[in-house]
Amino acid sequence: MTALLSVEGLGISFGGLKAVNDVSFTVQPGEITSVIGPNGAGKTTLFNMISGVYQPGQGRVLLGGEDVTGMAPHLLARRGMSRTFQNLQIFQSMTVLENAIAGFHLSERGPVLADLFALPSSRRRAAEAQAGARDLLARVGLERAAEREAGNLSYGALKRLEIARALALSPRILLLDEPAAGCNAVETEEIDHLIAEVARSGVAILLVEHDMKMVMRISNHIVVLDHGEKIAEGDPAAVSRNPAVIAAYLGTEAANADG
Amino acid sequence: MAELLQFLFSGVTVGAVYALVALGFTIIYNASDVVNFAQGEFVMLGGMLTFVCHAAGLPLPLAALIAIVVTSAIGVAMNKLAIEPARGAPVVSLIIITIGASIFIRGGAQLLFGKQIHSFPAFSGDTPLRIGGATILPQSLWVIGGAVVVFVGLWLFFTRTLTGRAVLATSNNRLAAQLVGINTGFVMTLSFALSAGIGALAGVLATPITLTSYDVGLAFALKGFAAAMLGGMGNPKGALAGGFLLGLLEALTAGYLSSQYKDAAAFVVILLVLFFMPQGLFGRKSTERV
Amino acid sequence: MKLTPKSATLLVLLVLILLSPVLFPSGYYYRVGALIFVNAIAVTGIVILTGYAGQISLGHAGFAGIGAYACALAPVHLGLHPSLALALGAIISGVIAFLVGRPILRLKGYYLGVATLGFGILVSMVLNNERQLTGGPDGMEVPDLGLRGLLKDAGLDLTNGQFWYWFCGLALILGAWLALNLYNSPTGRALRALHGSEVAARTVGIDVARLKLRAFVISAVYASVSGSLLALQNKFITPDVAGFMHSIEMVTMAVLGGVGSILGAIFGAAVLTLLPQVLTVFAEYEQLVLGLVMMLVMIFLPQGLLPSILRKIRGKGE
Amino acid sequence: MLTVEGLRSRYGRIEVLHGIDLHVDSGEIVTVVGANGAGKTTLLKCLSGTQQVSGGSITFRGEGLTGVPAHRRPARGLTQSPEGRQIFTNLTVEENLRLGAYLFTDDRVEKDMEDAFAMFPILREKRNLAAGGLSGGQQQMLAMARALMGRPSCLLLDEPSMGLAPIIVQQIFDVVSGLKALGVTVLLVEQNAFGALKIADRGYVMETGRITMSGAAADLIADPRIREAYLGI
Amino acid sequence: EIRIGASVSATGPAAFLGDPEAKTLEMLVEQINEKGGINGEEIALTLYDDGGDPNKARTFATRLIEDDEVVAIIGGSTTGTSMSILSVAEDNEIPFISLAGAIDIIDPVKPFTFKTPHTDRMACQKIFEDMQKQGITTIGMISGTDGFGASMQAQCKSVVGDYGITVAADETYNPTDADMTTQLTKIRNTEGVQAVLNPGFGQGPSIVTRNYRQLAIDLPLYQSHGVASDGFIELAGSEAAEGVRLPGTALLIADQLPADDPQKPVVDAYKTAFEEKTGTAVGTFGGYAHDAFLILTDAITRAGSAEPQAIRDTIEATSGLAGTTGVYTMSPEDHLGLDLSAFRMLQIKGGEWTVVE
Ligand SMILES: Nc1ncnc2c1ncn2[C@@H]1O[C@H](COP(=O)(O)OP(=O)(O)OP(=O)(O)O)[C@@H](O)[C@H]1O
Ligand SMILES: Nc1ncnc2c1ncn2[C@@H]1O[C@H](COP(=O)(O)OP(=O)(O)OP(=O)(O)O)[C@@H](O)[C@H]1O
Ligand SMILES: [Mg+2]
Ligand SMILES: [Mg+2]
Repeated sequence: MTALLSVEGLGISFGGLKAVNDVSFTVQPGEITSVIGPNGAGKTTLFNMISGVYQPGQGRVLLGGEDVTGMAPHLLARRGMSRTFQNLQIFQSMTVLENAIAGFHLSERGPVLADLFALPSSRRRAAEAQAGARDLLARVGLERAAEREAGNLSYGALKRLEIARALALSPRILLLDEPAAGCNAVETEEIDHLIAEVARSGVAILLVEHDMKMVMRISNHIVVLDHGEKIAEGDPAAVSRNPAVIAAYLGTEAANADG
Repeated sequence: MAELLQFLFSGVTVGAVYALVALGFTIIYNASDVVNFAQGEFVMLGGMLTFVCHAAGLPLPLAALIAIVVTSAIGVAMNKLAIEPARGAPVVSLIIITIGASIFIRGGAQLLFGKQIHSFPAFSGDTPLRIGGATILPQSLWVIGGAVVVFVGLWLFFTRTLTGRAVLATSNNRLAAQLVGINTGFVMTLSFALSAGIGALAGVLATPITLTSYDVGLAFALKGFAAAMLGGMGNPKGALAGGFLLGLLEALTAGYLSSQYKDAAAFVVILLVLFFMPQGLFGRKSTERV
Repeated sequence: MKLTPKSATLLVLLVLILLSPVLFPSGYYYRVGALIFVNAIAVTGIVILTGYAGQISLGHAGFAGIGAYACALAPVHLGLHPSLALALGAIISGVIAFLVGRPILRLKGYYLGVATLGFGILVSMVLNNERQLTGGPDGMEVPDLGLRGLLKDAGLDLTNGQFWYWFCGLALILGAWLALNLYNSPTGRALRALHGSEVAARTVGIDVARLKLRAFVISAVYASVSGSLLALQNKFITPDVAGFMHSIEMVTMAVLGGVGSILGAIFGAAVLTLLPQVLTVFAEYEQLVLGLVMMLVMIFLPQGLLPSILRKIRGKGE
Repeated sequence: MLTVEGLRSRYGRIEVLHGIDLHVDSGEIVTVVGANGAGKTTLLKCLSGTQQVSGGSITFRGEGLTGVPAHRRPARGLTQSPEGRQIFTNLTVEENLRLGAYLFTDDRVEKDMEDAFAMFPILREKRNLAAGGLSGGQQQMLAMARALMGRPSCLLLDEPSMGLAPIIVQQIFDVVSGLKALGVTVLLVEQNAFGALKIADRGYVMETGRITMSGAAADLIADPRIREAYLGI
Repeated sequence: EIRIGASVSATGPAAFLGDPEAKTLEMLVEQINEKGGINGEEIALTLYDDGGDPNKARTFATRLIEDDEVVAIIGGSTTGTSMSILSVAEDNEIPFISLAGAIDIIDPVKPFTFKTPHTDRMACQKIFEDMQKQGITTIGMISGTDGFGASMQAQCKSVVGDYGITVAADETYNPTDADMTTQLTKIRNTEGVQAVLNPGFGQGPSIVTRNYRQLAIDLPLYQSHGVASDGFIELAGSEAAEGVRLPGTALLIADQLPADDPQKPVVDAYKTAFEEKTGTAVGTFGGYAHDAFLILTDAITRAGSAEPQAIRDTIEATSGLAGTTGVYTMSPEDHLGLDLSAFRMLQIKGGEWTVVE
């Protein structure tokens, strides 16, 4: 099986601090790969490099065999990459529905002139996107909030809205940065199911999450970072037994509780 | 050589005026992210009130002091009556309020003081100082000195005092500022008082050179704004550097290229600088992460 | 049938434009109406740029200047018909906006403000200084559009004021229709999205730089057409049209009326065009009152006149 | 110490708190659990004064808080670590902490800062860097530390464990328990309901703007309804 | 009642012109109505402030004609506003007397448009005549970029050749500039410059004059009629202004006019009344409005009718009418009616205006 995403020796520094250093791994389609590690380990930074928000200092990112290192996010989106954010990035003054429709940008966009003159083609594209967006909102349980201004939603609802928006791209690979933060155990499980379902449809998923129960439950593969470096990699069982991981990240108690 | 020197003198004189105006912008901006377009009117009020008091027979220093105090009070009033009631409004709305305030103040000044151009005597006489074949007026030195003193004061305020930091905190995150016990209302009042005072001081120092009338505010505001942006809005270092740079650019362009297009040259340089440094020379990049 | 916001807006606009003349006591009101429409066209462009895409411009009068002087210069120097000159002005403005916009739209907030300000000042400086071509600060004459004559031949005899009222009214409806179409279209949504969060907009595939540029170009064309209509109507033009005050006026109209909505912005244009006419009674106090009105509106109706008023009405209704 | 009676609050015309009654006694740790959008954050915002109250009353140490502006409440000992961290992103870590102690000018500020650094060593490493550059979890630690710098007698915590690594989550809960020993009262809103209830004395369950259940933390953990709805066990 | 309209720039960048103009018109209307009006009818003046904006001026012109139904319009403080009013007035066949300097306003002659100020070109000619007498052949110019300065700059450059004078240095400044030493240094360092001419109004010329002394340039300095008022001497400081020459009108030297000067009575009357009413010194610009009003009322009186067409015809027949600016004699070919003799070359000595010659 060829990797959909492969990260090779990726690294970046901020004013002398090596936030990510020589990290390599691969992500397979239809699998859930989790990146875990202590706070400040470089997980979000890694995401930012892969998704083109930051220019990597070293290394390469290959998407479906193509070198996409440092490529602009919107070009990556066209190649099937989509993501959510740890620090929510919501289109605050748009409605929840519009936020979701915005996720369909790539499929709904067309010539500006068609949009200006409201040609049938433009209206058709918009209508399709809207139908798709409503389906997605239903999937994340936000259909009742569709017409509300997104800025007025509670934190947990916004998290789910971001997921819906990211799914709207029909990505080949989906990067989720702490999707369950701010959700309670039950809500987290719902998100679990959603992610697993998406993965089953063949999408590759790269997940950052601190909820170890969730990570252990759904990951096919786990990459562990600490101080910007990869310290371990493997399946959930192996990683959770790894003493280095326990020391750096899990803590003995958590490891025991979940073990 | 003497020619170049003369151009430079001209540049720093004008530059110091710009710098003073630009410095006036920093405090309110740092407290609220609002560029106060009425800043130029504070400069006008400083000069105009000094003239009025002086013409009424008060000694110049007293007249200047009154002008600064009254202008600060007007600044505070502006905050209390126009900015504070609009708390929570989007920044563009606040900007329009400051533009409205500037039109209002200008209209009031026109009614009260008339449309004549005025001036008052220079502080240390009009005998130019000769240096290397070029001349500079003693009043220019007052303006330059004023700009430097205000700069040092502001710099210490923002880096060394807790109040200064509270000002920065207020603009960075008003909600959080309240949560740590900062009286953000007071911070705003203080900022307007200081900004208006600095503006008035600029007017007091510059008027013997630039002359004043009810409608000089807009020009000051525009140039000061451009200078502040060139240096990086909010940073006193930027305001000082931006002001002097703009003044020098204008003088040198007028001297060696074309006096007709000296403002154009200044703006072309601003555009170039911003192209390479989108935050201005000393502006700090905001560090929001995603 | 349920009215969409778009058709409701157009309907209100159409009714207002058609019915207002019934109340006009004299020909002068046609002139004021036409001015409102001309300003409203420019302001509609600002809504697209600022209201939709969240980008500030303090130099859009520069484009109005280009449009205006195209109508003054092209007929004389290129022998173009004034209506073609209007189109040429729009094209030139669009192209210049494209060239200028590329480097400066990377800037944000006030930095974009100062860059656009610089652009506007450059344009007005050229118009002021290139006396041989533009007549300098004294301005220059603009040839007649000639359409009124044609209509007269066709049996429709309108006064100058009436002609421009209907002509600019028509142009405004067209402009508003386009802008309203844009709002809920894929492009419009993308513009509003990048207003909300540029990073997120990028990651959903929006080419932020390109979209901002499009909004800038479109709004420049609006400003240019507005300038052209003003020049053709006045038959005389000075560099004031490209001045800083005119740029500020456009933004103020938009924000005062409600930068988020086309109807609101048009309303703002109407209010700020009418206000000086009403205030002539207070001659001496005009500035004072104008400043006061601006402040009061923004303090009590921070979302702009129309949106805030509508919100209040709806609030009471429930 | 803190008593809330019939508290109502609205955003525009939509009411989201429909009469909340709760109380926190001195030295207690009380937790509020509830689903997304239940109104937990709104409740805390009302307590800290950053959200308008439309009905009911809040009494803190025997005095009504109605009309007391947000910035006066820390001086009375009521401090909040808000949702979304709300740190000063443009200021350095150290400046953030100093502003946490804005009301104090004595020597204890330095000592408190040392304590904060001891608690979260990463903050010491980053003390001169802009707080906006911190990772999400580091920012969360900063928010917590900043709240502690305000020497609260009653601390309002809105999801303090969000985005933190398991080790640190444990540590945060330890810190909160430790506060109890220092006599600090804590009102804790948590999605990690299990962790919160384990250290809490009492708990409230909130559903769409109403308190639907309350009781001793141990009882709540044992309650099957809670287990199913919030603990996922 | 006879309705007269006016649109002047009482505020804005041209307030210098418009403010005294507005005050003058209001004063004169009051005076004339106290005396029972013209032909037994009172005059009703509708005065608008166009703020120097040609677009507003056009709107006000439309309003005056269509809504206020005036029989004549005075105004247009600047060339731009005058040109805007002009086309409305011509379209509606309403007499219009402009207060602006540019020659384009009346050249070519338009049936309903007149103006009172001498043209910029005449001011230039007057100045160059004086320079010629001094034997000056090379000059430097420093002009304001406002409408007034730019227009005069252009006119001066177009006629300078007629006097065998060359402009060796041609600099400009913006109306709001604070320091002109750079431009002046360049002019001073230009080979052969024997005198400096500064067309402009507002604070610019005062600053130029001050900077001139600061740099100790000892060439003759010529200002324009744009600063012909006592305020200039005060602002520039009498020390710095010493020796400055400019073309001015009889108004500035009212007390020095010989008793037999035809302008003396009208100048004295206006000066006294204006200074008493407003408490500020008279200046050339208020005088323009005075003369426009004079020409208009004179024409209405002679016509015995307030019909626009009749007013136009009688204005065109104005002859030997002494105003503050000069003695007007209009004709179908000349809608200004002044010649160079209306200007007097003045020089500042000891803080006072004196007549050269
Ligand atoms: N823009 C930046 N400027 C300065 N430092 C940065 C920047 N971005 C990341 N860092 C630093 O890089 C390190 C890694 O941060 P990152 O956000 O990737 O951590 P993380 O693994 O996502 O942590 P968390 O689990 O807390 O979200 C941190 O120490 C952080 O301070
Ligand atoms: N600014 C706002 N304007 C309008 N409605 C709001 C606003 N903030 C929150 N709400 C609404 O109020 C309700 C309560 O929200 P709140 O943030 O208090 O919930 P929460 O319990 O903290 O949820 P979470 O666990 O997701 O943080 C929600 O329905 C939310 O949509
Ligand atoms: Mg992270
Ligand atoms: Mg919450």
